[in-house]
Amino acid sequence: MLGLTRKDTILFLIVIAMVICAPVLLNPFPSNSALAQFNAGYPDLMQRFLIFGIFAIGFNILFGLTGYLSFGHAAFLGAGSYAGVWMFKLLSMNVLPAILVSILVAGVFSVLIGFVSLRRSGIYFSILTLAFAQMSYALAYSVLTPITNGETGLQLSLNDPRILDGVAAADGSLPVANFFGVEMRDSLDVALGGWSFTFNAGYYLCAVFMILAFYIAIRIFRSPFGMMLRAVKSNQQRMSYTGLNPRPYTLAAFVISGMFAGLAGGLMVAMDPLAGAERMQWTRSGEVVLMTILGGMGTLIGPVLGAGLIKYLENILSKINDNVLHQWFSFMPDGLENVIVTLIHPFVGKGWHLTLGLMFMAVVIFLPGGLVQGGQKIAALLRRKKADPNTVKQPAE
Amino acid sequence: MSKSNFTRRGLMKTGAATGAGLAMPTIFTGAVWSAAHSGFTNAPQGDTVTFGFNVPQTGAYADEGLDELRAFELAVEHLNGQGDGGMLQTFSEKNLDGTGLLGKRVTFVSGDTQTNSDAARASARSMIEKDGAIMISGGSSSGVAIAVQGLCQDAGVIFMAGLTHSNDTTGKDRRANGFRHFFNTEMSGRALAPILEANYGKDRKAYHLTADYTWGWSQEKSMRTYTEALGWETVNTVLTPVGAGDFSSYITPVAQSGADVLVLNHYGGDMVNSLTQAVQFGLRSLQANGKDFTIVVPLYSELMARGAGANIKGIFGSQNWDWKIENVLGDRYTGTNAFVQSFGTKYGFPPSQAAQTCYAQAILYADAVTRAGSFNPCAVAEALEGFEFNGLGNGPTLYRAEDHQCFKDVVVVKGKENPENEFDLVEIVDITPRDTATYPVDHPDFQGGSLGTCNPGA
Amino acid sequence: MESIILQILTGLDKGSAYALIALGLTLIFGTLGVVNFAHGALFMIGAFCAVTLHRLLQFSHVVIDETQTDFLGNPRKIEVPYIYDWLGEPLGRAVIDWSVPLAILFAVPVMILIGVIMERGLIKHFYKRSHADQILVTFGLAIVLQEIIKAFYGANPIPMGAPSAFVGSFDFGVLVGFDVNSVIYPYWRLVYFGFSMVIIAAVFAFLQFTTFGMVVRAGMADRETVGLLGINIDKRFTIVFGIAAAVAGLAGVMYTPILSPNYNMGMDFLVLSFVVVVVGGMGSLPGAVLAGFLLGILQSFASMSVVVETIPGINQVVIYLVAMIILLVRPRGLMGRKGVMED
Amino acid sequence: MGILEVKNVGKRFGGLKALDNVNLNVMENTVHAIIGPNGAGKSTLLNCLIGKLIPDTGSVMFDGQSVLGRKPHQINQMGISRVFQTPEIFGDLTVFENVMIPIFAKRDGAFRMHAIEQVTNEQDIIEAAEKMLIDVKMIDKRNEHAASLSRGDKRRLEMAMCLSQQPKLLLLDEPTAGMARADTNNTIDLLKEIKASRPITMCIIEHDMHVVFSLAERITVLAQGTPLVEDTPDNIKGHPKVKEAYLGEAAH
Repeated sequence: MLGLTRKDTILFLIVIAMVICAPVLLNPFPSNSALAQFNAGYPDLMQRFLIFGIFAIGFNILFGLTGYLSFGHAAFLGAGSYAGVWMFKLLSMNVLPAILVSILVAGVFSVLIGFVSLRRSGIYFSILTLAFAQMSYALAYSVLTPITNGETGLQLSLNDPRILDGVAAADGSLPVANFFGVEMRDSLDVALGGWSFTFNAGYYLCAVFMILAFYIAIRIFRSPFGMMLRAVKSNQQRMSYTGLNPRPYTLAAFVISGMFAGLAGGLMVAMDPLAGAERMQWTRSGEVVLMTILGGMGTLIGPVLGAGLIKYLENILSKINDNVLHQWFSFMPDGLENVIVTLIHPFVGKGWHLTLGLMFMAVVIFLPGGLVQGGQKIAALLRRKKADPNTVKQPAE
Repeated sequence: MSKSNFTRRGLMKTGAATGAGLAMPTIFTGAVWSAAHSGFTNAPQGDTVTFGFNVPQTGAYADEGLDELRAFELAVEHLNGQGDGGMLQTFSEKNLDGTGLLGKRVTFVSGDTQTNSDAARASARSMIEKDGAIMISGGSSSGVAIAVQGLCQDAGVIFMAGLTHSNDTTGKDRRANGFRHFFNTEMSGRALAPILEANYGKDRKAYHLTADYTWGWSQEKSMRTYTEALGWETVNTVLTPVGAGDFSSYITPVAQSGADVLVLNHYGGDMVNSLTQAVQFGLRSLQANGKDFTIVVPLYSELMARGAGANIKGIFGSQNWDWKIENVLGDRYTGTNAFVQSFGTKYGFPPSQAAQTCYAQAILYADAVTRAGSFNPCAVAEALEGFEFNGLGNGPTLYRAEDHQCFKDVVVVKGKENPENEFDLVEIVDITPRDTATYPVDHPDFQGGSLGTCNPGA
Repeated sequence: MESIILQILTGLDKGSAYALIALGLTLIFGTLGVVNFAHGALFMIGAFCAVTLHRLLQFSHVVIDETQTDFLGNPRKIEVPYIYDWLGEPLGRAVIDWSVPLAILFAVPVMILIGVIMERGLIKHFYKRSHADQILVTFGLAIVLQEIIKAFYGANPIPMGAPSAFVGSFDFGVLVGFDVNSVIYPYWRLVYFGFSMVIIAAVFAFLQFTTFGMVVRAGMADRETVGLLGINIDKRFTIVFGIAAAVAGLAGVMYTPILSPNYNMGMDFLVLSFVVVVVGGMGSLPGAVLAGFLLGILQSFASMSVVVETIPGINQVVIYLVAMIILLVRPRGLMGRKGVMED
Repeated sequence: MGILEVKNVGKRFGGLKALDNVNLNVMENTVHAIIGPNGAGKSTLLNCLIGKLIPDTGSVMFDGQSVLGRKPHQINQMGISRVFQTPEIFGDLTVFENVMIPIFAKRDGAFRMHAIEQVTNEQDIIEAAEKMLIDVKMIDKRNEHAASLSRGDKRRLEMAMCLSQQPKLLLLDEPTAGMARADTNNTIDLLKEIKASRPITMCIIEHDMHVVFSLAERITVLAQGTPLVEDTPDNIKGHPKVKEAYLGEAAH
């Protein structure tokens, strides 16, 4: 189907199904139960899953395939975001032009940075991209404030021109991002028993783009171009002596991944029209590296899983405070309750970074292939239990 | 502290909800945050109402954030009738009787802003979308405050800003759903000028080091305006990168610049480092223009003073509030001691001004709800606009209707020469009365935006 | 003129911190082939060694003074450090006053121990893994270390004073005939500069004149051959890591009076020191030191108001800009060798 | 006219004359070997042929065009394929992909943005790669990762990758350096097989006389940066100058 192999088609269909059903799948606990804390099925987080999924999918096209580790991709996310907000301010609250311009601006920006940075490889390349991103961040935060609104971040205001939509809403409130009239924050709430599910318009817009991005990624992975990118990673010397010029291949991969980042940035502002300078900081770039590796670099689904896991921890873990802990363990005798709460306390709430750090270490140490490898190991374990112990291990795809 | 009642209640509620819900799925559409049947976002269902406390728990302002969170917890306890009631006893309005809000018990959720607009908005959105928070409060930087305020406006909930000192929060970026109790750079400048004049005279040459972002610029501007009005000359203003760490290359030129006052428009870690280093460079022991060289830090914070240690001694600055103010200046500032008592009893140390602002904001919100008789943000906003109150530790205070800024006395402090303990680092020099601190609504530094109209969501 | 001298002085000081961290990073990278993103955290832990010692020395018992009251109106508790009881108050005070230099003695064993534990427990298993894996695992470790420190010491900066003997500034200007106060520089910063020169010299001397150092240098030049010689490289790697950790830690200890330590200071320094290492050339010790001082001085010059007014924002980006130019002109940094870290 | 013409090439490194007035002609469909003792300038000459070094004097013409100053991929696109001392292959890729890549390079040039086409739809490439793998008897290993191959198979694969481009000239850089006798013989057999199966021009740079004499049709002997003689293997064998060069080396 769609020019994909059977295996890829199945993966693609699974991803589509998961994305469509996410509002239900991510809310497994009744909204009044104590475990509702772990529900992730609210629009903001679900949108973030997809947006950062797109960011990581794009990053993986560069890092996973060519092995070039960029610490500067946050700059493209930020550039896309700023471009998006400016489109909202100047042109129209329709998200489509904003997203397209975001992709375009990030693309142009990545051509410039990529052209310079790709003159070097290895850690020299990483440092060059880091330098570019940090410069963008520092300037966006201070000198470029007229364009970026500095620390506060660029946001909409009532006196924006917005030449297509005309003036702000009559009641003096800010206009809302929409897709040909469908507001991004529109949603359908379904309460079913103790459960409640929110189907949000913005989420499904992200879903369309994410599915598209995933499809493009599969096509690239399976294309001759994708094969060339893997060749870049494997042996650049052989590649040159085979008559292939590695530079345009890496630049193309860099720009494609930059445009994915721009798309993610554009979607971020389409969901929530504010673009802050922190989006360009190197720690943001570090985050997407972590997502990619955590999920499994060079795999199709890995980056999406990694992005989901990190965003989940960030949003869910950081909200678990001592009160919540006490609530959970209140069935225990007070002494034991306090001991357990004290034990868990350092890892949640304000300590969620600690959990994150420990998890990276654990994954890198025990699962160099990331979550995907973990999944394969479990699958292999299950298969071995069922079948002949001498089954030949399939090479990992 | 036994929490066992929570789960039992939770179970009962779940049971009830499941029983009712199984009969028929209910479907309604609208904006994410809406509950279409009640006319405004997150109208409280059942017998609880949820506040969202969005404070920095990681990053540079984590300690302030945690102090804010402590104050919020205390406020929630007091609203629910636990503890000693704190400032509820001294508050000029007597609507809050410890039975929760409009018959609903107050609960809260907390999130981490990471002092980062993106993360702060994500955290606030999750509190609104997932936890059904009816209001958002907290924060320890203006960028975050403005970002979250914008979000709350769009979402249709009330935002009660925490520590935010930039003019823009109630100036260019003011919003109908947002309210600020804390003071701002304009008020700092107005408050400090007379006291600087009294202590240092009219003939001074000032050198400004300014953090290179919106707050820094606006702080520098107001300090320049009001010191130049005194007759001070501004020798130079230099922008420093945020988080520079080592400010020595900005400090070294000061000694030979001909200036005799250094104004550090820095906050947080930048303030701690620039001040420490300025003292290290011996600036304070210099003589310039026949006068003792002095340093001024327009915005003070106790937690930062603790970071700067002995270097802060004798240095002037402004504060929104100080825990000693009622003891020093009498019962115009009633409420202070009651708050310090209950905070100190619970946590073992006195509260910071960030804590006081957040406590006051939570109480003010709750009071506005009771006076309005509704959780509808527009009703609450109306109740807060033009609200004149007293007894929350700052003396008589007005929530100005036109820009949602509180006007009250500003405390001018200086670093204490001989602190008795680590919480006693500043001494109150004087207060600048509310009338002096108040600026007109049409002040040019606050233009370029408008409140818009209140948004109830839905 | 005076301002240029001053900026050179501040630049040297900034440069010594970069150089010390970069030196350790290069040592680890050059010998062990490991990219250590937790190196900034080691600097931070060093700084907190000083804080810890300061707190230990101030470990107190409580005397209740009925004549005074605390902020809640209870009798005031006065804390008397045990050290006053042992050494008498004047000497006890002096010891606390000198806690930062004393922390050197405390930090060296602690940092070496931490370094050895890190290498044996974690880094060792990553010699054969990709650089990306090394970066990730050490980055994770940095976060963990940082969060542990935060859990104990909070997020706000903690003030640490230099010994009172070093408070104040030295007036260079007078020496060379400038006006009084035109070129003043704090004593402690001079101490810091001198201290880092001593450490740098010690590291180089150690590598140059000891057999151990020779093997390490040989290992940096050609790891495989040294492995083939049958020398027990593993043990030496551990020691090298310990030394690098100690150097970073000492840089941190002595830096505390200049920069009040907070849990995040390591990350701020990490990125810059990586830029320094790369500009110097991966694997080149003299390159790291040279680049450290060079970038420190450049950063100082870029902060001069004349410069900032001419090119706004240059003070924020100068290091990155220079790093880019150097990398594009000299592909392997100032003194880098071919083939290192290019795959 | 030879396909590869080296004229008056000289190269100095500081005071050292690495190459001095080298003239060389590789004729089409012959196996031409360049031999010489260590330090004779073999590697320098090779580097001049592949564009890595630019000679101080002289010209290197391939198929009527100068190769000087061209990048490796451009030189390959002119029709020169290269086999390395230690096999250079794409270790992370499968054997089949390893063979497909050079065929793509031959068909599509140094760069083509074929990101939307799928590899599985490239029938002509797949067929060519399969045929190539059958030719070198590696078709049963097509799905293995190249890095996991034995050393001999790696050499075979590298050769297949080069041949799949149907190069006008196959350049071999000490293909048996550091090999055990048995491996060397295998390599010789492989090269003989290749030579027998198709018309091909090869230029072998080699230290090992045994390899050279079993393969080459013409031999150039290089000593101290300059060609001593150029002749058929039989004539070279007994040539006094060659003996001198090699014995001289042995005497050192």
